[in-house]
Amino acid sequence: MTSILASAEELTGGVCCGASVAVPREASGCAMEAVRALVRRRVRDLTLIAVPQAGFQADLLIGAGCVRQVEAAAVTLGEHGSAPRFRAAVSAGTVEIRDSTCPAIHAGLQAAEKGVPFMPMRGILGSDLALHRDDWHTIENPYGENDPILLLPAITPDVSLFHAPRADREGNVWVGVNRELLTMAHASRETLVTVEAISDESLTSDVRLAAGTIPSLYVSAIAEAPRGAAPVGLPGYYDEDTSHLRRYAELAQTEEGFDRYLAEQVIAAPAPA
Amino acid sequence: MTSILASAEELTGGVCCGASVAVPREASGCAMEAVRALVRRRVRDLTLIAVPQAGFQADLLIGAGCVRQVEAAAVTLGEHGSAPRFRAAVSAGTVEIRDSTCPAIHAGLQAAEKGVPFMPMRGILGSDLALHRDDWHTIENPYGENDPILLLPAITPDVSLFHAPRADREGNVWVGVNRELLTMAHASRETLVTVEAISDESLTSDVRLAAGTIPSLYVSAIAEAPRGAAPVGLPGYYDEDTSHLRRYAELAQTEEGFDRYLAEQVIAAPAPA
Amino acid sequence: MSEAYRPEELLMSVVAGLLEGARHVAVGAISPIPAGGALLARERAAGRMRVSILGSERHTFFTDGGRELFDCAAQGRIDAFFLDGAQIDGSANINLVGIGSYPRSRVRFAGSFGSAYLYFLVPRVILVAHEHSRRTLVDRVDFVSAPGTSPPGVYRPGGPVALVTDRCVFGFDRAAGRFSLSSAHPGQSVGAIRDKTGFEFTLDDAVATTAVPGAAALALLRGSVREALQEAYPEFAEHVLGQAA
Amino acid sequence: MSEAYRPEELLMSVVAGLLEGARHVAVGAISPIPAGGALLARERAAGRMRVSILGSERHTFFTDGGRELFDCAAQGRIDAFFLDGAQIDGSANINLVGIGSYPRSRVRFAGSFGSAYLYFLVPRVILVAHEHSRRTLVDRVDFVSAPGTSPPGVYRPGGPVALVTDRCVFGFDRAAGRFSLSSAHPGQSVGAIRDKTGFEFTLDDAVATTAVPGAAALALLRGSVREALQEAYPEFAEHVLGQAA
Repeated sequence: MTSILASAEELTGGVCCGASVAVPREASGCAMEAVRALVRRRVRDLTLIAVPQAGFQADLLIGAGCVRQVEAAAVTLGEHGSAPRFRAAVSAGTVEIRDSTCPAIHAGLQAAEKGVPFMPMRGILGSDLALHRDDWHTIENPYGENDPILLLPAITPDVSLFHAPRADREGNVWVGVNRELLTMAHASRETLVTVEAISDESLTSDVRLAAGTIPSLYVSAIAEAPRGAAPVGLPGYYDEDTSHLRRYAELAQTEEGFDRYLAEQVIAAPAPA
Repeated sequence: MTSILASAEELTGGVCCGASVAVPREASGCAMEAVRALVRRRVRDLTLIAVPQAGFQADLLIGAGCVRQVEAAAVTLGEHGSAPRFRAAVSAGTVEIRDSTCPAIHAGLQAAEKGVPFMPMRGILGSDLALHRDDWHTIENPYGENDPILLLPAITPDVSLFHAPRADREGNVWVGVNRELLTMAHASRETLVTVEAISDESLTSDVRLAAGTIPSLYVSAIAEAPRGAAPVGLPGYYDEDTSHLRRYAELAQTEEGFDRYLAEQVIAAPAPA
Repeated sequence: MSEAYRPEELLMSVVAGLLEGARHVAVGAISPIPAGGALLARERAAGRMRVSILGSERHTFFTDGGRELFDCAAQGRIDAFFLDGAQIDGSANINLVGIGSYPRSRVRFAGSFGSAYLYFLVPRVILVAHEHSRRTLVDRVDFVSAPGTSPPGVYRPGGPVALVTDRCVFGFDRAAGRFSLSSAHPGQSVGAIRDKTGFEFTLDDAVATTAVPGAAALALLRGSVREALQEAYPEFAEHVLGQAA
Repeated sequence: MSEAYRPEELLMSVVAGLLEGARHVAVGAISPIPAGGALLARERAAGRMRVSILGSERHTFFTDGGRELFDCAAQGRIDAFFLDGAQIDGSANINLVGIGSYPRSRVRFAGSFGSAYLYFLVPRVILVAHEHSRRTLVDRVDFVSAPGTSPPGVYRPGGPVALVTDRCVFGFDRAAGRFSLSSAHPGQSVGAIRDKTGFEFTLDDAVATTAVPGAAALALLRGSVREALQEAYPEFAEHVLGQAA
């Protein structure tokens, strides 16, 4: 049954060095408070799986030395420019990048969700992505003639980690139309979720809410973290803190600037009780 | 853009003899009024795709001679017993049955939804289902060793036909947790939907409703048909008409009884204006 | 002396016993006895067991459409499930399709439903036969909806563990690919069971008498289990559990 | 005499022209000019064109998570899409990954996003290059995020139809696998364009001057298009379309 924990700190306490951790794109709900907890705990050697792209949370984890490998269709701060710690780490070779493309990451998670070893996918053939991914295989489509098609392996994260607007006391989590979060939960061994609020109202008893709900069966643990996505926004609930993110984008241009940001905004921040 | 039509009769007017038509299980919303319209129009040679099983609507269409082939994991009247016209037609060889299993039909639709020619699937190997389906192929899993796995072809229905609680004036259709209806709409060339009511309130502007909505892009046409699932029920809205279905189950034991049912309940019923 | 019980209550009690330790039990549509057995097991599990009853709005939490049950099983999140068969043979093959040659079956049944999949993927599949006779329990099924065992190399984390009938309980030995008689219900002899069974089976070292439901089990069945069954199986809850045997 | 227009308005007008007849146009994130062009085309299509702007709540209707855009394209329900590239070469290969040898790129970009997929599946892909220079338009990209053409046998209903830059419009000949200059923006000569382009291209029989937006187009851009862009691109709507050129 879903554990209800007291803080993002506790929630992520079991995420081990070397784990593969899937995180969603920023518009779907980033568990930034939990990501800061991972940084404070000095977790190392994570494989970060961006679903299908990542921004601030990836750059922060990479800059703080928590990440060994990234699988992503893109890593970028979006309107605030490129992701400086990601770019530096890839160029320096301190982080291994496994370049993918958005639908391939979605399909890999769907393969894990369905318990099949691979999914076929159109496109991609002849790109340098395919050239460099030795885990992608091309076969002849048995339903066609002279019709090569790519197979992608299932992506089964050890942990999925994200932030959602609300949960109920049974551990059901409402995600609305952000259904890649549901797919992540289905596909992952463990799913850890911070939420704006845990409510007494059951999410499964109202059919309108149920349609956008991840059942507690797939949710290992939840913790309340009001404004837990900040400084990234939670669409429909609060906007991003633009000046914070702009300042990060500037500071993180250098390792020293990044360290200053980390000391001020992450390490110094008191862990919630 | 989605057409808003005046009746189930008009809605199904373009369904041609020989079309493949996907219909959902009874708990998800059966477009019975539209099915009766097909019977009255004497549509012939349909390939009926049950998602993944079918009941009263399949038996009615088969008994009325509308169906050439059925692909289904099961055809049954459920609590009211076996589907008598289906059983008789299969034994007589007047309808071709392509026996499947529930997840195979879901996966075939997902393949069509994703625009891939096939989906891999665990299980099934060594069953007589696999023996008799020459469109199912076994390959060696390229990600394993001595690990045979079944491939199933995409299922792309010409038409998906179902009944839902509500739609809005743009043609968005609310289906709640019955998401196989969404997959059917994604996978099909055309999607025809009867609804209890078409409402002025937009289904896409409320995030709670949006999570259970099929966007109009996937909906070819809708028509209002209050109690359009009757005598089957629409869970959460109205119950099945048990005495009606029991009487059908009795009458349909013989061809004569079925014809009597048809004359009384389908042909004689005035088409809505 | 034990209380009076109905035959259905005995079967539910047997089913509950077979589910011990399971974290998530799924029950298919139109299966009141497995549903009742699962709910009884849940009562005993003190919050450590989920039960999903398909066709029930209150006891199913799925939010991803008809495929979710099957995806959920493939993820290893369903520990136990139930299957029946119009025919079941001594190798635990089940037939839900038809009698006679395929496809123009002499007697046609509904179809295989999800059996060809779930039988491979759910670790603890419990077979249920409501009519223990040579018509149902046959030497060789006419159509294999789902095979009882698979050759090495075939991915198969799941399969049959037991067959519960109105006369007895068989265990299934996956390595040997055959049933053995575990217990005979009160009043059933091994000879009578053999006489009514169309397939060969072995005997457990000591064939027990099936344990009958005690007072505590009966109280639960007629109390909280009955209440929980009301929504999906109103008639069954009323007529079978609604009055003392 | 034509009205004064901003360069962005010219590009949006060009984009709108390339979208004629499309039923559904999708626009990626952080693409104000394609978004504006698509919204202009929609204004002219009198209800026969849908525009999905990713990252906008009001202009995206998707309800099946991040995969829906890609599934939708594979279903043939998206007629036109836009891609750019840190590098684009004369074979219409695009590079969104990095400069230098892979994987330790000397200059690393964000990544390929959905390009390696959508470039194959969307019939009308319009390439947009905001900086027309030999740095961007190169002879051969350092990394192929998505190839411009594919050999026979590769399933590819989609691909590039045009490349719009701040200097000109190229058409793309899929059979020949190369660009040809369709029109030069006002003030740009063929010679200057050749000088700034790192790849070989052919000339259309008559290289036209790019049609400038007329009064009607400018009124739409500064009126309803600007309003529709407010949500996803508030700054762009304000500063580019919010005041006369």
